[in-house]
Amino acid sequence: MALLERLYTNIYYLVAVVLFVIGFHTMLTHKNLIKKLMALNIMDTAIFLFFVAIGYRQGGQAPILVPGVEKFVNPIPSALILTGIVISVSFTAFALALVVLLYKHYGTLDSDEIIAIRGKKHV
Amino acid sequence: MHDLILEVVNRLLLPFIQLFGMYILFHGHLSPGGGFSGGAVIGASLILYSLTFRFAKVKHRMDHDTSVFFEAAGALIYVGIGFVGLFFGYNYLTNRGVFPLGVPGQLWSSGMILVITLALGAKVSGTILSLFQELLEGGSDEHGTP
Amino acid sequence: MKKVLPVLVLAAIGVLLVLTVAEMPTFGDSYAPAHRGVMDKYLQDSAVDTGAINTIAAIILDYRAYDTLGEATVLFVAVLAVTAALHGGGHHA
Amino acid sequence: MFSISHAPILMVVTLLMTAFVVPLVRKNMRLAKGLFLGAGLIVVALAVLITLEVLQSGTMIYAVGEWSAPHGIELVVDAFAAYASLVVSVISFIIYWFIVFAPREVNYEAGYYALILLLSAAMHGIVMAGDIFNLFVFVEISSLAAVAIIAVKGTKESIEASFRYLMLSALGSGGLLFSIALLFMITGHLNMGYMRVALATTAGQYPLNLLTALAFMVIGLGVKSALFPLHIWLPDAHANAPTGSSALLSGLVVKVYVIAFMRIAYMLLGMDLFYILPLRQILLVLAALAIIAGSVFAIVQDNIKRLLAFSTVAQVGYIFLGFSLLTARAVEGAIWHILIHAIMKTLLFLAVGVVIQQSGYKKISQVHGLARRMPLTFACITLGALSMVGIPGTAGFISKLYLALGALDAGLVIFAVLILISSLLSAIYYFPLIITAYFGHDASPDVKEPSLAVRLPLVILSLAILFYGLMPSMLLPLVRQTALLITR
Repeated sequence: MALLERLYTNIYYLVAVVLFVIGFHTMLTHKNLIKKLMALNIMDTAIFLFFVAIGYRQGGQAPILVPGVEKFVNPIPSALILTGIVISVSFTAFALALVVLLYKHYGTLDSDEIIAIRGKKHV
Repeated sequence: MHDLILEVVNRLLLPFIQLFGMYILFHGHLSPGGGFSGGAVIGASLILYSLTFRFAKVKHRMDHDTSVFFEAAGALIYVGIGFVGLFFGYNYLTNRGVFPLGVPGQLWSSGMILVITLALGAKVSGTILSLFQELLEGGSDEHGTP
Repeated sequence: MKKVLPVLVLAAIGVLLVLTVAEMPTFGDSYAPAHRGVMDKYLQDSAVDTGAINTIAAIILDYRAYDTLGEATVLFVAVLAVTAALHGGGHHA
Repeated sequence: MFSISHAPILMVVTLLMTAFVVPLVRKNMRLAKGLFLGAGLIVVALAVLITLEVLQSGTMIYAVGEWSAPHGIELVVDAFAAYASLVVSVISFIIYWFIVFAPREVNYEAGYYALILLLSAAMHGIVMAGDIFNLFVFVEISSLAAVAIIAVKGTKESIEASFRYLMLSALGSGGLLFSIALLFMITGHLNMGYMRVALATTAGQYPLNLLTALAFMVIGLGVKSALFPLHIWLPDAHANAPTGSSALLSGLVVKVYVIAFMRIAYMLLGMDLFYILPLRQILLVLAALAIIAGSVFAIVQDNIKRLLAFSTVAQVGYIFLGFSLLTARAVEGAIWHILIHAIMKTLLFLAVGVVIQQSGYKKISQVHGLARRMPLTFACITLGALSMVGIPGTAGFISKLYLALGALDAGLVIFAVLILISSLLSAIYYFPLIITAYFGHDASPDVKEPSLAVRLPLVILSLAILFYGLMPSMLLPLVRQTALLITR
C-alpha cells in the first residue's frame, strides 16, 4: 500500500517512466524503421518529461523574474531540456536521411528484410 | 502545381508568422522563447513558403549556399562572441564586465545574450530550411557535390 | 525465444524503474534535493548577473553558454551529416 | 592576453571554428585542406603546452564565462585529461594528414573534413569536461559525427551499418541523459565535484536512485564504447567506413567513452563505489568476455577490416579490464593501452586501407604475395600485428605486461592467464594475413606502393611502436599521475 501511495504522489514520474518503457518496447519489437525512429522519439520525450518534472515546485511560476511573483519552479531542468530537445531533433533528422537512403538502396523499410538482403550478398 | 487559395492565404499569413518569429527572437531574454524557438518559427515559415510555391522558385531565392552561409555565420558569431571576453582579459564567453548589460526587463538589455539569440535564430532557421531541402532532394536520384 | 527475451528485459527495466519512482523525492516538494543545489543563485542573481529577466535564457546563454555552443554545434553536425550522407553515394574511388 | 590558462578552451574552439569555416570555403579545396591541417597542428601544440603545464603545476581549472563551479561550467584538466588530449590530438593529426593526401573516398570532401574536425573537438570536450551535462553535450556531438563519418562513404553496407550504429547510439544517449536526470534529482548540482559532495549525504536516502542512474550510465556509455554484449554495432560500422574514419573510430573514439566513464567514476561517483556495488565484478566479467569473444570472432573473419574491428572489441576489453582491476600497475597498463592501442590500430587500419585502395583486395585470401609489391606497407602491417600480439620489443608488450602484472597484484591469476591466451589468439588471427601476403604466389604486377605523403604516417606510427617498445619512459610521469587519480 505504501508503495502505491508513493507511486501516486510521484505519478508524473511514473507516467514518464511508463512512456519510456513503451518506447523501448516499440523499439525492440517493431521491424519498421520509421516505427523504430518514432519509438526513439517517444523514449526521448519520456526522458524530457521526467527531467522537467524534477524541476516542479508546488505553486511555483515560470522562472521569468517579474515583480509580484515570489515562488518559481527550478529553471535548471527546463534549460537543460532545451539542449536535449535540439539534440533529439538532430538525431532524428540524420536518422530520417539514412532511412531515405536505406529505402533507395534496399527497397524496403523492414529491418529483417534488409538484414536478409544484405546477408545473402555477403556470405 | 498552382493553387490560388493556398498562395493568397500564404501571402497574407507569412509576414505575420515571420513577425511573430522575430518577436520571439528579440524577446528571448524577457519572455519564454529564444534563439531556438524563434529560429524554428521562422524556419517553419520558410518551409511553408517552399511547400506552397514552386520549389524551384524558392530555391532560386534561398538556395543551398544561402542556408549554409546562415548556419555557418550564426555559429561563427557565437564562437566569435566568446573571444570578445578573451580580448578584455576575461575568460571565454564572459558576459558581465564585457558587454553592457542594460536595465533588466528592457528590450536592449542583457548584453551577449541578445546577440547570441539573434545569431542562433539565423542559424536555426537556416538549419531547418536546409534539412528540409536536403531531405526533399535526397529522394531524387541526382548526385553531385553540393 | 525471440518473443520472450524482449518481454523479460522490459519487465526487468520496468520493475527497477517503478521501484525507483516509489523511492524518489516527492513530486513538487519545494525542498527536494534537486532544489537545494545551485537553483537559488540563479533565481536571485540572474537579473543582476546577466541582465536577463528570463532565468532560463540567463542559464542557457550566460551561465551555461558553453553547453549552448555545443548545442548549436550538434545542429551544425546534423546538417553536415545529412548533406554528406545524401550526397555521398555516386563517387567510388 | 592569451595566457596558457586559456589553452584548454582554445583547443575545442579552434577545432569548432575551423569546422564552421571549412564548408564555406568548399569551392577552394586547397584552402580547406590547409585549414584542416593547420587546425590539427595548432591543437597538437596546445595539447603539448597543456601537458607541460599540468606536469609542472598540477590540475588546471578553467571557468567558462567567469562563472566558476557550481554555477557555471568548468573544464577540469587533470593529468588524465591532459594525457587523453595529447593522445587524441597527435593521433588525429596523423589521421588528418593521411586523409588529406590519400586518394579521396567520399564525395563531399569539405563536409567530411568539417565532420572530422567536429568529432575531434567533441573528443577534446569530453575528456576535459568537469560538468556532467557538458560532457553529455559533447558525447552527443561525437556520437552524431562518428555516425556521419561512416555514412559519408555512401555504399549500401555503410548506410546500413551507420543506421544501426545511430539507433544504438541514440539509445545510449537516452540512457545517459536519464542517468543524469536521476543524479540531478538527488543532488541538485551538475558539476561533478559538487555532485559527489552532495551524493555523500543523499545517496543513503535514495540508494535505488543512485543504482538506477549507475545502471543506465554503464549501459549508455557501454553501448558507445562497445563493451562486450553491446558491441554488436561495431564490426559492421568500423569495417564499412572510409579508411580514415575507421582509424579514427577504432583508434580513438571508442576509447574516449571509456575515458569519460572513468572520469565520471573518479570525479562524480568515487572509486569506493567499485567496491561497495558489484560494479567491479560485472566490469571484470564483461571485459574478460569481450577479450575472448572479440578474439574468437576475429579468427573466423576473412575480411581484413572486420578482423581489425573485432580485435578492437577485444582491446576495449583490455582497457576495461585494467581499469576495473584497480591495482596501480593494472590501471597504468590500461592507460598505456589507450595510447598504444591507438597507435597500433590506427597504423593497421591506415595500412590496410592503403592495401585496399592500391589493390582492391579486401580479404585475407586475396592478398597472395602482395608484400612483394608493397614491401613498406606490409612491413608496417607486420610490425603492427607483432605489437598487437605483444612480442617483446614492441609497444604492445609494455601495456600487456603491465596489465598482467596488475592482475597478479590483485591476486587474480586467471586474468593474467587470460591475457596470455588472448595474445595467442591474436597471433592466430593476425599471422594468416602476414603469411599469405609474404609467402603466397606472386601477385598481380600492377599493384604499387602509394605516394610518399601517404606512406609517411605509416612510417611515423611504426617508429612510435618501436620507440615505445624500447623506451617506454617518455610519458611515464603523466601515466603515473593519471593512475594516482584513479587508484588513490
